[in-house]
Amino acid sequence: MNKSSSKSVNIIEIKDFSLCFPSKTEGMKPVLNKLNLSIKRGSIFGVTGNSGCGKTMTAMSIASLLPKEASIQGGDILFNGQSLLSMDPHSRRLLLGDKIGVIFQEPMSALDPLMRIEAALGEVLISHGVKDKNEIRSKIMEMLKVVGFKNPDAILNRYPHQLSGGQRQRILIAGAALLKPSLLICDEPTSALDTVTTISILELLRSMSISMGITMLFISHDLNVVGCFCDYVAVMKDGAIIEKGITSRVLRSPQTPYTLSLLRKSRLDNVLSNDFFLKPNYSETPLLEVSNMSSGYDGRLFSRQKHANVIHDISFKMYPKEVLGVIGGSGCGKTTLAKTICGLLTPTAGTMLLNDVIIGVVFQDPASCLNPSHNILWHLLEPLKAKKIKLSKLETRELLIATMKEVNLKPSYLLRYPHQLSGGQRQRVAIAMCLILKPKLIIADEPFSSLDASSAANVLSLLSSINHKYNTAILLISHNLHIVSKVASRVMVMDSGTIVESGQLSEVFASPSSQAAKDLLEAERKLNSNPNALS
Amino acid sequence: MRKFFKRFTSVLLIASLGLSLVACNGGKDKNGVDKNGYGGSVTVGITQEPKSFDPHMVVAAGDEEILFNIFEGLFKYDSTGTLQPCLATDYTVNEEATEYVFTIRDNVKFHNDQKMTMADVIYSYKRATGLLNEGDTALVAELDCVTDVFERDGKLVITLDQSNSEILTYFTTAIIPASVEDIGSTPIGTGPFVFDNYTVGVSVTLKRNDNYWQESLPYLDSVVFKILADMNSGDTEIRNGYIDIFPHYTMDKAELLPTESFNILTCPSNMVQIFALNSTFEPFSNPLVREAINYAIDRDALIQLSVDGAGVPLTTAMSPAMGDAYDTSIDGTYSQDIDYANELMEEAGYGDGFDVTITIPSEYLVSVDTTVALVDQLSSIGINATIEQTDWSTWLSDVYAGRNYEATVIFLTSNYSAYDVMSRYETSNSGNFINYSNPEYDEIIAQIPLTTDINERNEMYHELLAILVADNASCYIQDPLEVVAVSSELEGYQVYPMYVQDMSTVRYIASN
Amino acid sequence: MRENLKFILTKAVEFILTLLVVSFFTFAAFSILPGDTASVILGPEATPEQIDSLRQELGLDKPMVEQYLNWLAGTFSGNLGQSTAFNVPVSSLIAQRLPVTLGMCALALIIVIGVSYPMAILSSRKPFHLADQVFSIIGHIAFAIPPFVLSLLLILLFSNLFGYFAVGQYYAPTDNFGGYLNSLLLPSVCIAIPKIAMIFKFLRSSIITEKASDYIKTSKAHGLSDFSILIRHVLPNTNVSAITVVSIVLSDIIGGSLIVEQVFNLPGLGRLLLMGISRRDFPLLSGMVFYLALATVIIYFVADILNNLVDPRMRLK
Amino acid sequence: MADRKAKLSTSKVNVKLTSDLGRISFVVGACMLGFVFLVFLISVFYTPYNPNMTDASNILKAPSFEHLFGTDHLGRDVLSRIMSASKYTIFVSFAGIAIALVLGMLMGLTAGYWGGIYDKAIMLLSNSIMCFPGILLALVAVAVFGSSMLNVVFALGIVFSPSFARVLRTGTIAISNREYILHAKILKVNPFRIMVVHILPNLLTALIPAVVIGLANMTLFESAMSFLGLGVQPPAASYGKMLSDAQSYVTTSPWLIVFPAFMLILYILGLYFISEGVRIRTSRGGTIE
Repeated sequence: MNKSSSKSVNIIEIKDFSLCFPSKTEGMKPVLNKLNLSIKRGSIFGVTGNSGCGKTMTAMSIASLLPKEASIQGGDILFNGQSLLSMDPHSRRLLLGDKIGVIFQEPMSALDPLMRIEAALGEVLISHGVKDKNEIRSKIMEMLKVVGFKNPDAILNRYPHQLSGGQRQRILIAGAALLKPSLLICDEPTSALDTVTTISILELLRSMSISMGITMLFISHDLNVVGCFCDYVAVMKDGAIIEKGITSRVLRSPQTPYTLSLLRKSRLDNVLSNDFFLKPNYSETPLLEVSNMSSGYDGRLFSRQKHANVIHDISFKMYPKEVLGVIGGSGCGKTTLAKTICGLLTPTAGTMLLNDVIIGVVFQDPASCLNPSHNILWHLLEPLKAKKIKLSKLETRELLIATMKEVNLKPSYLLRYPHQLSGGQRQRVAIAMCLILKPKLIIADEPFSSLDASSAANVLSLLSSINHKYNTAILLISHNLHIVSKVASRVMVMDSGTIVESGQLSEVFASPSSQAAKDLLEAERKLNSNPNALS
Repeated sequence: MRKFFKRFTSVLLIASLGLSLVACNGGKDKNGVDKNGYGGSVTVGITQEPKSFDPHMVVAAGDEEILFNIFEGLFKYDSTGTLQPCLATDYTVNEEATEYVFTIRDNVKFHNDQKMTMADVIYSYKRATGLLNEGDTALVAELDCVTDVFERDGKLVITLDQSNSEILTYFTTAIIPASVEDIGSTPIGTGPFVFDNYTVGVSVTLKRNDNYWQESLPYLDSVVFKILADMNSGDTEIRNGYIDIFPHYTMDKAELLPTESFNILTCPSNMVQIFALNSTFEPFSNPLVREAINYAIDRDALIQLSVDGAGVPLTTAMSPAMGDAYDTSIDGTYSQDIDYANELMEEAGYGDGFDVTITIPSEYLVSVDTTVALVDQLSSIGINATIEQTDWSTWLSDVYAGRNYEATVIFLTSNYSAYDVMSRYETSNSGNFINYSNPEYDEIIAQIPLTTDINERNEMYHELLAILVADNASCYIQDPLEVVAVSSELEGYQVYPMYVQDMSTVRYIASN
Repeated sequence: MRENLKFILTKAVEFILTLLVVSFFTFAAFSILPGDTASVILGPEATPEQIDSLRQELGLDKPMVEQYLNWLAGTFSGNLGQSTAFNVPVSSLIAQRLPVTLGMCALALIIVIGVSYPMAILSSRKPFHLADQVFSIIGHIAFAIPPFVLSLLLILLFSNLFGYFAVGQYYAPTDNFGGYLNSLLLPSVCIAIPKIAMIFKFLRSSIITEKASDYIKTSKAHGLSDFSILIRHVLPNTNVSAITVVSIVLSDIIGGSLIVEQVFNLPGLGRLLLMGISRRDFPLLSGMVFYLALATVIIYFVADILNNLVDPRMRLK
Repeated sequence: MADRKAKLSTSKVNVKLTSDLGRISFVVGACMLGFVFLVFLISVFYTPYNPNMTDASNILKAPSFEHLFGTDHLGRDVLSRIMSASKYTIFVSFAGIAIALVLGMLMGLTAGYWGGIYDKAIMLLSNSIMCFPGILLALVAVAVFGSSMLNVVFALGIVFSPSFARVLRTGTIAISNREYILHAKILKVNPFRIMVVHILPNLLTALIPAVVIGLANMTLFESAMSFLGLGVQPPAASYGKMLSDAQSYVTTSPWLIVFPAFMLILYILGLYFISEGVRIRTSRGGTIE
């Protein structure tokens, strides 16, 4: 490595780099196509694009962690002016950890479950020639402090499964930064984390970038995250960069229609209006009255889980036509509340008064909301069978077709199987299954979180039309404050199993009284602002 | 636990001594044999696990063939099936055959170095006849007729409740020392070999009795009866030379052994393979059906299939090996004649045949093979037979003792005595498991023990055989040949027409 | 530490419960049998009085529960009663046979681990390439050949054709250790071959899955060499840990030894069992069946505990 | 550049192998199994000789035009016996698996669905069964209750049921928290309907290879039992019994061992290949894609 090259402005230069993967149908499928990219020393460089656009492969090419069957078709990658492709594999591998650090998306599985944190981190140092035990330990302690652990001694002896997602991600960052690399590649490091944690990790990364002078290559599909974190951004499509520049410039005034469409889809603003959902009448008899309810997984004879109350002392009422939002960080008890209301869990204390209401439920995951062994027709008939509703053939037929139309699906889809449908379509089938019983209340547990923005918008407008047409009340559980703020008339904020705050949407959002609500709103605010907002 | 272990290791040590004997050779040849043919160790393959070493309690033929080398009685069989004086030097019997007087051999020592005394002899026979204590039953059931055992003028006297000329064969009953409490676990006798050890499922080891009264005998230092899983593993073992003598072998396999290393010896075994038809089972109660079956089967084919031709076809309950008691004129009464058999079936009212279950013990492969062939042959006269296999003890209790069966195939063994063979068919006999009953037969058989003249007795046996044939009592198949493979390094092995392995005369052919 | 203790305690409770169920099954199976033990012992010609007195002696006239408890107590004190077929204590019979089966067990285990691990590592280096394909097909065939056919073939090949190995000749280990090993080698190979195929298959797919996992990516990103990743991360994390392999092979070995001992004429537990079956020796059978099941329960229990000590995740489950 | 090209071509082969391996495996297995079934079908209508016909003049005859596969020690035609033995093997394996499946379903689905103490009790039961070496359990059962074909089938069925119970229980636990099952529970669908209609079809991908492997293992067990003399009753033929009979003629009459062993291995191997094919195709290889 010569001095002049190390002083070059760009730490990474990718020149006309092409990469192919063998594929069943097409022979060799290009993944990266004459990619050109350079990253300035000390900057935070974001790469974004839809899945399959090649952003991860770009990162893996730099880190030389490509799958075995990938084949490089041409071009070169320069790191500090030195060609990575012409290096021998061994020294390339040694470059990792030392000069280039990498962190990945899945904090849950990216640490060896059999290793204590000290051993896992120590390994990095040992493999790069540090032998002295005390030195290793002090370096690890130092780094753990840097990544924000107040009590590093306690962490050293833990196993990964004893840590939370955010903590693990910090450990991974610590591991990647231990040898003070000059480049840190972050591949979707926050997409598995909730908003509050995401913001804290982003803040950590930024402070490390500044204090240690680390250049970062940040891969993310989330334009909000990229927008609030990166100095520069490149938008990729089909293995090539179609637009790049300073983040604020690219996201505010995109030059290509593709970037524009990405931006549009990332926001639901265009489909949301203020009278989107009905206003409830609070003088009517409530549909659902919950008072002092506790629930959780109890130790009954026929239950697997151990006795533990997850939610405590919950009281609220739901009125007809109302859209009630429930927000809170992960693990706050939102899902347990939903399960209790729809009868999957029995309250251990308190009462729940359901005034003879048929409940429909829409769950989060479109991948598992439908039974893969049966077709859509079966799915729609099953609620009728379960409720012992006997209809003539003709009636059934008409009902089915009407319901399918209601959710904007062609009747011919009845004979399809779940795997033949897209995520949004499946979610609509799930809604159709609720709809066929004409419920008065629909519980929607994170119905959008696995959908892309446009599908989410479609589902949202569908819910809205149901709300209008049948006066159905909706209990909307979501961590997406943005959506909740647009649709709900009232919100409840949950934290560690209890409702810490509830009230009219405008009141809660304008002046949150609880710490949980404040944190949520603060994180949301930072995420939707420009890069300068972070720390 | 520790105790087991100790015992276990000691067994291993003894076994290792036995093996190391083979290895060391001071002035002896590779088999450890000196120039007069003395010394060496021989391994005999057996397929039955010994059940008891108490010579009076023993019932299994397989046990007796080992004990023959350890224990001796007043008389002992030789290889021609003739009784020879053994621990008695001679005997006299009174006119009515109710009192037997024996002169006991001098200078006989038990294996524990004690001299055999008259007291021991009397103890042994009292024990066997159940006279030791009030209320005992005879351990040897046939000696139940003994009323007293005592000494008179230095001679042994045995008295019977009624005359019995056929009792002599039971005076082979072993003489054991009166001082030994549990003869079953410490088998001490006077025979040519001394019991050394027994490892369950592995082997029984005997060693030379240096004080044997026949001074030149035995030749071998030790004999190992190696317990084999079955015929097949025996086959493998003998091929690999791990066993030297393999009795109860089968001809088809014996013929395949290399002739330069093994001699094949044969002899009629005095066993009777019977296709037993239970007379209380409905179609078999009809003599015509039984006759039809006798004509339907092809004995030569059965012999060929089951023992590879190494057998003598039987028409009746007795083997021709029995000598004068057998009537050669009944040979070949039945030869296969399907048409005639079918006619008989028609006549008996079973023209359409019937179903029958043949219950056989699964351990005896020859029986199984015979039965399989039999089933095939019976189908030609419309009898639809199915085979039901049971284990030996179930067979004994259900079929033999319980007589709850339709038909079975089994080898009947007996003492080398015509009376023993024929008394089975007496109506009240406990061994009459085919439920045969003929008053005329009962009358004659009751007369036999009372008849002292041997020729007269033989005449009566001929009559009995004729009755059995006339009644078609059951269906008899064969007397299989006893086939023994003996290493060609050995000489002096004698095949007995009964279940006996006489190792006293076996020796290595001196190679120097 | 408390987690550890709690885990061991729950496992111990499970262990004892399993043991009770197993012992109950064993006892029940041999108590509801057709055929009365006393009359089996005494043979066909026994009088009813004799049978009654023997029944009393054996405790067969007592209530079932009492009989069961007595039997259970007997199994733990090593007193399994008298074998009806051989007239010696069952425990001494088992003790005599143990070295054969244990020796075979140990040898087979060494062979299985010694062969399957290198094969799987080699195979998983390049999945679906030539070596892998060849190994997989050989594995399938090895798995499909019934053990007795395999035994017959090996006897035919090595013993009869080449004259190696002593078939049917067994030496005690204290007497001739070389001979002991020699006599057990071929049977052990017969037992080991299907197990090698099995372990190979599991191990291979497990290594391939582990290699694709995220923490391996992390380790690569940390700059570890492929070899140290294999040793430090992949192998310890495979589903089929060495402990599991050992426990599966050990518990399966008795099934294999049954047949192999019969074919090779080895005086081991398997043949003792078959003798017990053919002679309807119920004290022997119930004792052996229970001890073999007990051995399996213990093996799994120990494997569970060891796995737990090795794998911290298990403690939370 | 040259070595990159080389890498490219091997990669192509690699993927082709993965995608085709399942199909090849399945087809090969199906052919093997199909052959055994064909033999079975023919044997129902036709065998060259009566398989139980003994012939004293034709003992241990080597294969000839008269007896294509030779004759055994009782002069019976080996070809005819092999044909009729297929019947027994196929019947025992399929009937045994049916029993094991029914028992396994009863235990596994309910245990996985209800959980709790009930699950623990069922798992205790099935673990206890698994603690007995399988073949030992079957042997003892048959020894105790008599060695009729039905007893063999029931014994094997019970021995194999825990393995299915395990597969189904694990699958049920994994699936019963899926949202479509929660849906069904919310709708208060009858639990047994949920188990059979909602859950079971989704476990077929795991169950089918297990069933096919189970068939193969059951055949191994059955043949081992026959080999040890505790299976089929004479004179009926089964591969294990034929091999057991042939044991002593290994060196002199190899045809007695070769043909039944070939058929037996063909049947088992066919089943293994099919299960492997099913597994690869359902799990999509697991490595490349």
